[in-house]
Amino acid sequence: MIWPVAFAELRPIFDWLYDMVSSTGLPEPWLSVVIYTGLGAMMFGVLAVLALYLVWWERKISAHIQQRFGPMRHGWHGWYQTIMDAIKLLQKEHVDVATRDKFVFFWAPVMCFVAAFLAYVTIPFGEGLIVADLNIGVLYIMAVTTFTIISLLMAGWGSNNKYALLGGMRSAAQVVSYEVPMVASILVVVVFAGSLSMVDIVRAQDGMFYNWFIFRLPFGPIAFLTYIVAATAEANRTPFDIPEAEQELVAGFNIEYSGMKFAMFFLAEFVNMFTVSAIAVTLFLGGWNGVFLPSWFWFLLKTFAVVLLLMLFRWTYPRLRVDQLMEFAWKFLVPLTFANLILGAWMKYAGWYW
Amino acid sequence: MGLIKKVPVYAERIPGGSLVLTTLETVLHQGQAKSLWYLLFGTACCAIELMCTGASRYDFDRLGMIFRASPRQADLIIAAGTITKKMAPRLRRLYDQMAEPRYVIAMGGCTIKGGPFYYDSYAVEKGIDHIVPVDIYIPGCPPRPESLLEGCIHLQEKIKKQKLLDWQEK
Amino acid sequence: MTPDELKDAVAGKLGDKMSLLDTGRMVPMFEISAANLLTVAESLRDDAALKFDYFCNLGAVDKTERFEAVYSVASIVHKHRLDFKVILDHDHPEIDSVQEIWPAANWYEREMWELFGINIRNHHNLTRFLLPDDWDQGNPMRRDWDAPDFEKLPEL
Amino acid sequence: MPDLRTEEFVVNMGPHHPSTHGVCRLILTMDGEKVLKIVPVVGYLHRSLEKICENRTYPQCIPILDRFEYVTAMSCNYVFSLAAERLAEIEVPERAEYLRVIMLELNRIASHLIFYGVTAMDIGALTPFLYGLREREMIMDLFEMTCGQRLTFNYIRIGGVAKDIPAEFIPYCRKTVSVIREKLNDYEGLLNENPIWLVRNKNIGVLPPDVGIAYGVSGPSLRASGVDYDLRRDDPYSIYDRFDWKVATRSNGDCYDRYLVRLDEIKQSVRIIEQALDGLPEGPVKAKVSPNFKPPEGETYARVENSRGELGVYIQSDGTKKPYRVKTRGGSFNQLQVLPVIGTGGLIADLVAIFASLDIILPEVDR
Repeated sequence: MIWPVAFAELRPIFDWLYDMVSSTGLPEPWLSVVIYTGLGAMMFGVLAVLALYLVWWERKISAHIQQRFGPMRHGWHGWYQTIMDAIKLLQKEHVDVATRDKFVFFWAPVMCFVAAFLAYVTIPFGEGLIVADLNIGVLYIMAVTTFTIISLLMAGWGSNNKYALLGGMRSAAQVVSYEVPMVASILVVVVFAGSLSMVDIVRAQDGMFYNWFIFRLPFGPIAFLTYIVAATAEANRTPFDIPEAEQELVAGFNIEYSGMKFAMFFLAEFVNMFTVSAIAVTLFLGGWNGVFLPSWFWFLLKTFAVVLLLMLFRWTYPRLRVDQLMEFAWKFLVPLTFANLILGAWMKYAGWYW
Repeated sequence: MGLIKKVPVYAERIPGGSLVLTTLETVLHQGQAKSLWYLLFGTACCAIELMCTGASRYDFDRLGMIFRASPRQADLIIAAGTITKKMAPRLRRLYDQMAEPRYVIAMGGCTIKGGPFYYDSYAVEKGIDHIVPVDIYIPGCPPRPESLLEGCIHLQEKIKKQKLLDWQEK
Repeated sequence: MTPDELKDAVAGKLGDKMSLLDTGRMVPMFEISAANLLTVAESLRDDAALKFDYFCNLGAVDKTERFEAVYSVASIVHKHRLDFKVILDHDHPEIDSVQEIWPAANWYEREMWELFGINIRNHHNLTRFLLPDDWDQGNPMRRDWDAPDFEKLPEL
Repeated sequence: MPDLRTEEFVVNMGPHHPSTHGVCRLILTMDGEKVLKIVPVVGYLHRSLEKICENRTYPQCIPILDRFEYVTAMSCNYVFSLAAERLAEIEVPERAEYLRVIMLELNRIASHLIFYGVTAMDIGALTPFLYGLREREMIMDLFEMTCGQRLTFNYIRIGGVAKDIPAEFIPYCRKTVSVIREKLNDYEGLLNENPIWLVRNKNIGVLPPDVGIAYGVSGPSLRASGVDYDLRRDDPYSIYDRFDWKVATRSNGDCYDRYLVRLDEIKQSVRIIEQALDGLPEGPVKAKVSPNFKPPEGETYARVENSRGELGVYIQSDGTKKPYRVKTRGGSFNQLQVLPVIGTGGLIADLVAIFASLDIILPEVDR
């Protein structure tokens, strides 16, 4: 069997899994199916728990910013609070609105959930810890994360609720606009790394921290900041959380969703937040590169630092208005990122960098 | 109502099912009790105390309670403040929009029996318990945040004592 | 202007249409007949020395044999205030709308119409205001109003 | 795309909506995000306070009127007592006047702190809400130690106040005031220069002074438009003329100025409280008023400056122990009237900002 997956540190586990499954005498194509299903389930489990803990973390951080304690009663500092939330949401009734569009209403959260997890195929969690090192990794991530918009639009349309519709429309407009500066700021990195593969991009930043692209690119900090701003908008977080602006649209696109369907949107939001942070780390902050400690530890450390940054944004800034949001994207971010891209490309051509 | 209604039906049929049921009962009701998301619903004075309870000094979040603006995602209505005859159909509608399991706390004298507006008022609904089923009554005009927290803890205890089979009858 | 000066000024300008009531008060109170309301209100607002441009309050009182509509108006510039009342017939209460003169009066008049059943002439928008949409029990602020579930506070 | 055919649609905002501060319902006709028409529907909190007051004795009316404007219930206590005192011509003892001023100003600060938090929350910043309410809790402590209640006080009575303040009040009050003065810098630092806050509030919902006056807008919302009108100075009541303070005004009349005026008012209130604490005389706190208080026949309209504008009570007395008619007037009643005028044509997010900056609460409208 051919492994298109680069396992370095987890190799023993997979070997053991492979031995166990193959000892049942399963024929070859089925063997792969079983193995990949197991892999997917593992990934899913890890990410779901991760998202739950991000929710808990966000609640604690917001509480401490606001001089409160946040969840305290359920376990040490409420550590199993979000698990209880998940159990509750699992048993909630699923309300089907009579006027909904049945197909669209049903599949929107599923699609949102799946789209959020698809990106993890090409994110390198550590040296060799990547599911598939595609040679078009960056392109792939850009493509699958955009699925989220369709699902939000579906949710807004399918609910047959005006607030939901407004929320869906807003999110479509927002994500489409911010996709442009986001890609433009990523392209600078791609130009310098000379590859679309995530692993190659990380390899290009080998060594100490001054080799990270944020410091090495001619206008690295600008590219990083524009990426972070665009990523905040992509993940629908304050100050760009207009699709679910609580004070205007009550709950936005997910207003009609209850129980597990709502939980899917909720978890997908946090998974998306982790995704954009992971991409930021991979592209700008050197990915798994670091000293002494294992590579996955460095990766997670950096990613959580970026997540923390996004959370601090959320709990300090007010929300922008929808037209100001568009103006900011098209009149400020797009020219800036494209100028940055052109400058970067020219410098690469001229060789003015280290 | 999804899982919670179907589980006992199937679990009772298999041998040893009631044992599974008891464990499940504990887990499911712990989940319900420990994550009561309340609807952002306030009409009058009690709403200010509700806000204070959510704020730093009293902090609802300690109990795992956060607010949701959409009734679909909420588990609990804290009816904070006077419910007038004009508002009563809206309260009922919000209650109907919520997904089960759902609970109601009547906060303050007005929601219990009309409070100071019982006599001489032509517009106040005399108690909300003939509009929606109420689980916990919290007296006071308005009740202090501590008593609201106490009421919520009582509601949690009440939820934990429920039986899965109770849901079948509803 | 002090209350006394204000009394003189108003009586001097509009003395034929307004009659002074209740002299011991901090704020002068006048009485106007319903027919004169609009002209008096207009001159109260537009007169440079009076300039009552700010509408404070309008409330009706049911005196069982008649209605009183009590207006309070103030002047932002001269910082004085004036009250006046209009006496209305109890059987067919009707009054002109002053919302063209003071737009703020709009909702006060709607409220008066709904709770007291006083008809407002030339009002743009006399629709249900405070009471439920399906209210069919009359005008609850009238003194003789009663309903089956209306309980009075027992006398101690 | 001029020939693109679009359709208007109607959105029902409220009565249960996070940003309508209670139970206001706005029927919005919208073209996409743009608000074309606003029709406020009120009455969801109409509790017939005026009818209830007709069947209560004068002292019994005060706790009922507490619920009229519960965010600043002290003003409601005060304005009813003021009207009754004017009817019966009662002299209020000196110490009671000072205590009243302290309580009124503390309550004004508490109300403006709620405004600060709620407005920020409506714009989307969730943290200022918690900060505003944190300092408000200290004021609530003060009220609790004087009258035992946090929200509905029944403290200011006809002829004075219910009882004297406890001994620990004055040091704690001084501490509270200095904490608030200090924390105001934090508040301003968090929002005043915040670029998002500026673009969301500057030049949004401009209320021209003539429109404001015509619609009877009062209080900070009117002063933000440059109209220098404050009843504490211009229709004098109590002892405000003894203190050194000034009326806070701004000139643009947009949401940002309405926000700034309220922050300025907190500073002025702090000054008044400090001076009142310094000058607090000894003596009785209540004039002799019989429980069967019967004012002579007559009528009066008393008004005070509340945190939301002019708060007025009209009492007509027929010489018995029950008022014949009580009519209340709150500032929000007029500010909600002006909302369709200044809110139309903006986006729905602007409408939320305008609604928040006018500081409308519904019990004042519905009563």
